[in-house]
Amino acid sequence: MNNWRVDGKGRINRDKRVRFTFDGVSFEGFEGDTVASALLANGVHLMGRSFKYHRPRGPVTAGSEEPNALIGTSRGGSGRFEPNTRATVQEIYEGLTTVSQNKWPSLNFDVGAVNDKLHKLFAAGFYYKTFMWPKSFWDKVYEPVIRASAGLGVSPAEPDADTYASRYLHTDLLIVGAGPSGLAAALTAARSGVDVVLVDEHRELGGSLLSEAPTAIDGKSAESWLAETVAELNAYPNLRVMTRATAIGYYHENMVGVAEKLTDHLAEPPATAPRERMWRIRAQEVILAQGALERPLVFDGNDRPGVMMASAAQTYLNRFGVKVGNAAVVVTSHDSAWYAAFDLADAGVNIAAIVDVRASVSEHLQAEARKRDISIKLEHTVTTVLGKKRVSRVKLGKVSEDGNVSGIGTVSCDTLLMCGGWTPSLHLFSHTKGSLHWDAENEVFLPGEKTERCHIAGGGRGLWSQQAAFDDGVHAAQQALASRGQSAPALSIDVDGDRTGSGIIMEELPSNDDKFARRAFVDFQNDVTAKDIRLAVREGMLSIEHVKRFTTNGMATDQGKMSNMNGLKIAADELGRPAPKVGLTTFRPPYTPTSFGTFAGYHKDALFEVTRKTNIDSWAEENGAVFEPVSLWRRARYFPKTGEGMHGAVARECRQTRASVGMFDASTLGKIEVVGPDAAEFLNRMYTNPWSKLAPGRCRYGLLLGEDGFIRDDGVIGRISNDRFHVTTTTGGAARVLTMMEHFLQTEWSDLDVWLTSTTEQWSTIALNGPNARKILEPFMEGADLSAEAFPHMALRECTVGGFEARLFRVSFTGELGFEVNVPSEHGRALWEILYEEGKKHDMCVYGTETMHVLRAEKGYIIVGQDTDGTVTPVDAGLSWAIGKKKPDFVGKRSLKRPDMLLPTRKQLVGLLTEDPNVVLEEGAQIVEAGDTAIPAKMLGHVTSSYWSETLGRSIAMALLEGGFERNGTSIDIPMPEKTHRATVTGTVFYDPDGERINM
Amino acid sequence: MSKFSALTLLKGALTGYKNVEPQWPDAELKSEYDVIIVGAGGHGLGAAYYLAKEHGITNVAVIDKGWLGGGNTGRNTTIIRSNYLYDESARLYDHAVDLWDGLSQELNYNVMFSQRGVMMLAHNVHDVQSFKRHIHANRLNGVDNVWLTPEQAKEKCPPLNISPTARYPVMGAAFQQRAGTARHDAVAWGYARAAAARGVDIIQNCPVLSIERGPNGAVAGLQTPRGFVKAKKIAVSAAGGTSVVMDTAGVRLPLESYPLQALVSEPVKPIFPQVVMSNTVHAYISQSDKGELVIGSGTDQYVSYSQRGGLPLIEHTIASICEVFPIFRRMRMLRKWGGVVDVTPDRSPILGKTPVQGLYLNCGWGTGGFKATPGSAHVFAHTIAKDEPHPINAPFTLSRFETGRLIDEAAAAAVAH
Amino acid sequence: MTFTTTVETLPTMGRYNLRCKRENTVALSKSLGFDLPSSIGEAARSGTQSALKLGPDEWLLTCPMEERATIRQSLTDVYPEAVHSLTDISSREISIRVSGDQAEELLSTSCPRNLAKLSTGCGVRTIFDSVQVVLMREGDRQFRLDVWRSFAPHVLGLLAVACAEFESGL
Amino acid sequence: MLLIDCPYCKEKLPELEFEYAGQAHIARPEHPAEQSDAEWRDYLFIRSNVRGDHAEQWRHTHGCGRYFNAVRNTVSDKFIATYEIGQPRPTVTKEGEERDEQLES
Repeated sequence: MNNWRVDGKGRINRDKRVRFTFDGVSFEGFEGDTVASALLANGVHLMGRSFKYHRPRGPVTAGSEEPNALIGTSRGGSGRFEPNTRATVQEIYEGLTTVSQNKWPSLNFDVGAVNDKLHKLFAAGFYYKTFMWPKSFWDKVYEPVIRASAGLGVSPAEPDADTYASRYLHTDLLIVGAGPSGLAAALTAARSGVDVVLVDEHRELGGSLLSEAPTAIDGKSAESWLAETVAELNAYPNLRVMTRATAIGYYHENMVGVAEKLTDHLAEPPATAPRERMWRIRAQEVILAQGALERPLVFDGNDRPGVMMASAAQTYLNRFGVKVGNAAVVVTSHDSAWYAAFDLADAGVNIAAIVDVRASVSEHLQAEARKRDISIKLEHTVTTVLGKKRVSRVKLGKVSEDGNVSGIGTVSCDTLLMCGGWTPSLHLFSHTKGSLHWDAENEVFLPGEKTERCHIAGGGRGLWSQQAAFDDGVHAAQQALASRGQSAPALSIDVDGDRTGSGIIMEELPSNDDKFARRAFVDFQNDVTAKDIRLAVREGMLSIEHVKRFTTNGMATDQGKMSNMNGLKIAADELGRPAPKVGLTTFRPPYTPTSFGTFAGYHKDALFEVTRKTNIDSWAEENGAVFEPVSLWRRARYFPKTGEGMHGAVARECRQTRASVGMFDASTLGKIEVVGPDAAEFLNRMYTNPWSKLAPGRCRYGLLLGEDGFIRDDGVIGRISNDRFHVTTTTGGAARVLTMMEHFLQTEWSDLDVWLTSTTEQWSTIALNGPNARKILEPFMEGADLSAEAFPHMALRECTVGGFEARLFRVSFTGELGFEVNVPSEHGRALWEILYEEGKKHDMCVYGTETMHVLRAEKGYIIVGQDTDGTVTPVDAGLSWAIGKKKPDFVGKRSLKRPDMLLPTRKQLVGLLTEDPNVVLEEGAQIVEAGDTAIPAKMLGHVTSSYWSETLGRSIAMALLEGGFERNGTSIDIPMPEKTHRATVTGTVFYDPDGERINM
Repeated sequence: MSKFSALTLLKGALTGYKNVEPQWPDAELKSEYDVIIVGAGGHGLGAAYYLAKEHGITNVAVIDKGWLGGGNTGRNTTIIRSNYLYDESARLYDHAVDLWDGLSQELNYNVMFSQRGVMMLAHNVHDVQSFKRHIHANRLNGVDNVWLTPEQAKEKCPPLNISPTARYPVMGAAFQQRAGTARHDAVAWGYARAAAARGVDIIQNCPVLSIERGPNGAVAGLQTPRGFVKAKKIAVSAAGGTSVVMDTAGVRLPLESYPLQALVSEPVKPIFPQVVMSNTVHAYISQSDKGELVIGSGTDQYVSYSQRGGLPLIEHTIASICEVFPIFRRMRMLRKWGGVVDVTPDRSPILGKTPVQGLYLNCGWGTGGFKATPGSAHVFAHTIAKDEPHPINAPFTLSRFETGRLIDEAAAAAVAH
Repeated sequence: MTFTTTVETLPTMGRYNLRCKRENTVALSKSLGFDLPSSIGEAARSGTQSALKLGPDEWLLTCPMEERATIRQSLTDVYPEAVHSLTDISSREISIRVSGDQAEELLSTSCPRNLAKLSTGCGVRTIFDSVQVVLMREGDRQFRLDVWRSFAPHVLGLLAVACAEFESGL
Repeated sequence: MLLIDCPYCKEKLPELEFEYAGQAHIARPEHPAEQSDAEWRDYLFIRSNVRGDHAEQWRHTHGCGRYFNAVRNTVSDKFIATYEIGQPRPTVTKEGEERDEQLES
C-alpha cells in the first residue's frame, strides 16, 4: 500500500485493511493502526497546527501524551463529532473520518501562520502589557480578535448521540499499567489467589514490550513470552484485565477512576453499547506501574514535522510496522535513543548519525553502532533544524568543554529522533498528594511519602531496563500482599539481552546562537519556547507556578507531560537554583483528557435526576394537567379545559372550589410519624407551638424554626393517639425537617423515648375543599360521622374511605370546609377516581398548585419559602399566635431575643391592594415609599405572592414590608420599568375574614 | 518601573527582551511596618496598592506563606457580577464592578476584564420569583440585570438547551450585561506590580506563625520563621487560612473552610460568549479567551484544607452542564483542581475591624471572593487607613453574628416549597 | 456470555418500621414469636415473617399483607411494658427483585457498596445512584431492593439501561 | 470518595451513604434563655475550623441512620477515629499530617 510499512514488523492485522479519511482524503491502514500510525505509513507527517503560531506539526509521540497531532474525529451521522482527539491514540476503523484543526483555509496553507512571523511580539505574557489603549478598543476590537483565535478544534454542534456507563468495582489489588512491571506484579499477585484488576490504556497488554525489539524473556522471544503471559493472566478467574482503560484519577481511600473506551475503535458498535464507561475501582492496594515518559530535547526547530521522540519511532516500527522516515539523525543525551537507532537501522532506515551531547558513551553501544555503520558524534549537538513542513537537514555542532559550540555543517535527513532522558510517570501518585523527592543524581522526581496504600513499580521509580522493571513489579506485588498480611512467592523473570542504560538531563541543547533568538520549543502545543521561560523568570516569576501561568507552559492538552520537566530545568537554569527550589506543579486529574459523557455516566435526560411522581400523577397526565417541578416532585399546576390558558383554568378552578368543591392531590406533602411516650415533649421542643394538651383525634398548625430563629417549615400536626403524632411538612421541606428532627433527637435529646419514621410515601393525600366537600366524601365513609358537631374543624379520625383504610383530617388550606384523606399510596388513584365520579354530581373540579396558591392567598395563609425566605421570624410573618407563650424553650426561641430580631423596622408580612384592581403585581417586585422615585431607591420590601382573585374580582398580593404592621392603611409604590403602581397596605386575610366558611 | 505599552513591547521584541526587569522585587522582610497584610492574593495585594495610592501609606508589607496569587485568586472560575439582592451586597459588588472597569488602565496591566454578561438560569417557578425579585431590586439599586425569556436566552447563547421537556427546563434567565470575567492571575500580578512600584514589600514563602498583641491588647506584630516583625496595624486577608491565623490573636470566627472544585475542558473555538450559571443544578460555565470551557461546582460537603475534593461532585457538575448544554457531552475534561473557601453562616463576607485594636479582617467570601477583588481591596484599605469602615463595608461586621443582623443572600433565595 | 439477569417488580408486601431501645428487644421478640436479630445487616425469619436489623434501634418487619394485623396486635399488647414505635410502611415502598448470574454486577452499576460482602439472607440500607434503598441478598444470585415508591421508576430506569448495556456484551 | 467507618455498623462504607453534619461537641446550652447574645452567637456560629484534627459529626443517612462523631484530619482528610454520640473525643490521635504543600494549579 505504500513504502513506509516494514515487512514482518508490527502487531497490526495485515489481513484486515481499513479505510478512513483525513481532511477529505481517503487513506488505508490495517486493523490495529492508530490514525497517526496509518498516516505515517502513508508518508503523512503534517497532522496539525500549533495553538499560537500555527506552526506545522507532526506527531512527536506515539501515545496519549501527544501534544501536536490533534484532530477532529467522527464516525459520521449526527452527534458523533469530537475535537482535539489525539491521532496517536485513536484507532482507525472502517468509516472513520478525521480532520485537521486550527488552520485556515487548509492544513498545508494556513493564513494564521503569519503569527509565526510576528513571534517576537508575541513573547510570554505580551497580552498583559498591551491592548489597553484606547480603553474602548478592548471589548470592541482587541478581545474579539483574541477570542476568535482561541481554541484548537471546533466544539461539537449537536447533542451527543452516544450513551455512557459507570460501574463500581471492589478488588484486593489494582495494577495500573501492563508493561513489564505491571505484568510481573499481576502474575505474582494472580498466582497467589488475591483478586486483581489490571488496567492499561492501550488496546493490548505489554506496554514497552510492544515497542522494543525482541529481547529474550525466560528463554523465549519477548513476543511469545508476552503471548503466553497474557494467556495465563486471562485464565485466572481472580484477575480482571481491562484494556483501553485509562486510570484518570486517584481519589481518597484508594479509589481510582478508570475511563474505559468501549466503542470508539469499532466500525459497527452494538446498538445498546455505551461509548465509554467510568469504573470507580476501590482497591485495598494499588500498584502504579505507569512507566516513564521520554523527555524531548530543547533546541531550535525541535518542533518541525519529522522531529520525533526516539521511543515513538521505535513504537511505530515495532508495534505498527511503520518506519517514520528513510534517513534519520538521532540526537540524545540518554542511551535509550541508541537502541532506537539500532532498531530503525535494522529495519532499513538509514541512520545518518547518532549525535550525543555526552563525552562518553558505553563501548558496547558504540560497537553496536559501528556494526551498523552509523556515524557516532559524541560531544555534539543539533543547533537547528531546517525544513518547514518536514525536516530536510539538521545543523550539527561540536561542543567544547566550556560549552562553546562550533558548527560542523549540516546533515540531510527526513527524520530527527530525540531523547532527553526519561521522566517517571507519577501523575496518579501526585493526585494522592504523595510527596515527591528530587533525585539529584538522575535529575528526576521520585515518589516520596505516601498518603494512600499504593506501591510504585518500575519506570515510576526511575528504573530503566526490562529486568529491573520485572523485578520491581514482582517486588511491588509482594509488598502489596504483605501489607494485607499475605505473601507471594518470588517470581523470577529473566531477561536476556536486556537494554540497560543511563543518561543526563539538559535544559537546552548547547548552542552559540542567542538564547533569545532561538525557536526552541518546550510546550509544543502552546508554542512556549525556552526563551519565553527565561523571559518570565527575568520578569520576576520566581516559582514554576508563576512561570507556568505566565507562559502557559504545561497547560496544553498533554497537561505538561512533555513540557513540565524541561520548563522546570530551564527556569532553574535561568534562576541559577536547583530545580526542586523552583518547585514542581502538581499534576491534576484527569491523567488524560476524558469525555464529559464518561463523567456524567447514566445521568442524562430522564435519568439525569429523579423525578418523583405521586400515585395520582398518572391520572393528572391522562387528564391534561400542566405540570411544574417542585423540589424533586412534579406536580399538576392546573387542569386546562379545551381552549383555556392558565389564567382561565385557574379562575374556573377557583370559582368551582369556592362555589361547590375542588379536589387536589396533596400527596407530596411531607409526613413524619412521631411515636413514643415522649412524642409530645419532643414536638414541644421542636415546634414553636404547645403540644402536650392537644387531645388525640385533634390537630394543630405547627411552626418550625431553625436555631437561628427563622422560619424553616410548617404544617398540620395531628395526634393519632397519646403516643403517636402524624406530622406534615411542606413538600420541599420533608427531608430537611426529618433530618433536623433526627439531629436534635439523636445528638441532644437522646433521653427522649420517641422515634421518627418518614411516611410521606405511605400515604396518598387527597384534599377536598369547598362547601360541598362533605357531600363528596359521605357516601364512602365507614366508621366516621362527618357532621360538623362530630367531626369539627381540626379533627382527625382513623377510618375507612371507599373501602380503604384511611386517616381523615378535617383541615383547610383554602378557607373552605376541607378534608384531607390519607390512604395507602397504592390506592390513591383508585380513591381519586371514586371521588371524581362522585364529584360529577356536584360540579366538582380538580385543581392544581396554582389554584391552591390563589385560594390560600385569599385567606392569607403563607407558603414557607415563598412568603417567607430564610430571614423571616414568626413575628415578621404575623404568626406570633403560633408561639407557645408558656414554653420555656423550643428550637430557635433564644434567637428571637437577639437585638436585630426586636427592631420595629423589620420586614413584616402584609397584604397589598393595588389602586387599580386589575393590576396583578409581579412577584418579586420591590416596594418604595409612595412618591419616591430616586435611584438608588430606598427599598422597603418586596411582593411575595400576587394573584388575580377570581373570588374577589380583583388582584391581591402579600408582601414583606419594612415596619409593615405599622403601615396598615397607608399607601406604598411598586415601581416597575413601564409604570409605577400604587397600593394600599392591608391585613393578609382578603376573604371571609371571620372564618365562617371553614366551620360549615 | 517602566510603563507597559505597545511601544515598550515592540522595543523589547526588537532588542530581544534583554532589558526586562522584574515586575515586582522579591522583597526582604524589614523589622517594622506601618501595616502588614497577611495573604498576598488579589484582595491583600489590592489593599496594599490602595493604601499606598489613596492613603499615602507605603511602609506596608504583604506577606504570604506561598507564592503571591497562589491561593483562591489563581484557583477560581473568574466570574464577576454584582446582581446581588440586598442593598449592602449590591453596593459592595457593584463598587467592585465599577473598579474592574478601568482596572487595566489604572494598573497599567491588562487584567482582561471582559463584560460578556452573566446569565443565571431559572428552572422552576420558585427560581422565576426569586430572580425577578433580584432583577427589580437591582434595577432600583442602579445595577443592571434584566429578565430574558427562554427564547431570548437561547438567542444570546445558542448552545443552550431550552427544551420544555428537559428535566430542568429553562423558564427564563436573569442577565447582567456588565458582568463577565477577568484573567485571574493578572489581577494579582497587576496589583503586585503597582503596589511594589509604590514601595510596598511583597514577602513570599513566609508563613505567619502568630499575631502578637501588646500589653494594651492592641496588635504588636507578627511572628514568622524569619523573625518577629513589628506592625502598627495588621490586616488579615488569608481566605481559607484565616481561622488559623486569627486564632493566634485570640479571635475566634464564624468561619468554616470547604473544598471547592473547578475544571476546564480542552480548548475549542468560541461557541458561546456569556457566563451561564444554574443554581438549581449547581453548575456554572464560561469559555476562556483560550477556548477552554471553565466549569465550577458547589462546595464539597465536609470541611477540608486538602484541596483534593471528591469524584461524585465533579460527576454531578458535569452531568448538570451536559443537561444544560447537551452538545458538550463529547467535550473532554482537561484538568480539575480544588481550592479552599472560607464560608460564613450567612455566606456574606466579614470586612472590617475586629475586637482587637489594630487588627482588621477580610474573610468569609465563600465562593464569591474573586468578583469583589478591587472593591473589597479598596474599602478594606480605607478601613485600615482610617481605622473605621468605609460606608460600603460598614454592614459587613463581625458583630452581626451576635446581633442577628445577617446579610443572607442564600437564605433570601430560600428554597423550593 | 448470554445475559439472562432479570428485573421484576414484586406485589405489595406487609412492612413495618419497628424501633425500640435495646432493653425492650427481649419483650418484643417474645411478642413477635421470634428473636429480633442483634447485628445490623442480619435478618431473622419465622414462617412468613421476617425482621431485618437496619440500625441499632431499627428493624424492618415484613410479612404478607394479611398478617399485618397480627403483628400490630401483638406489639400493641406489649407496648405498656416495652415502649416502641411500630409504623406501617407497606405502601411506602416498592420491591424490585434482581436475579440471575450477573445480578451482583448489574447492581454495581449504581451501588457503591461492595456487594460481595453482603451474605445471603442479609440486608442493609444503602444507596443506589442517588436513591436510598434497602438491599437484601435473597440468594447467591438474587437480590431484593425496597425503594420508596416515587423513586422506583428511577431505579427501574437505571436497571433497564444497565440491562441493555450488559446485553450489548461490552 | 471517602470511606467512613460507621461505629454502629462497624464497617467501612462509602461516603455516598453519609452526610456531614458539622463540628462535634458543641452542646446545645441547657438553658438558652439565660445565654448572653455573645454566648448564643458562640453556640450558633463560632467554629474551630482547625487545620488538622477536627472533631465532627456525620450521619450514616443511607445506612443505619445514626449520627456519630469522628475525628478527621482536615489536611489529609483521613479519619482518625469514629465514635458514638455522647462519647468523649478520643485522646489517641495521629500526628497531624500537615506538611508544606506545593503550589498547585
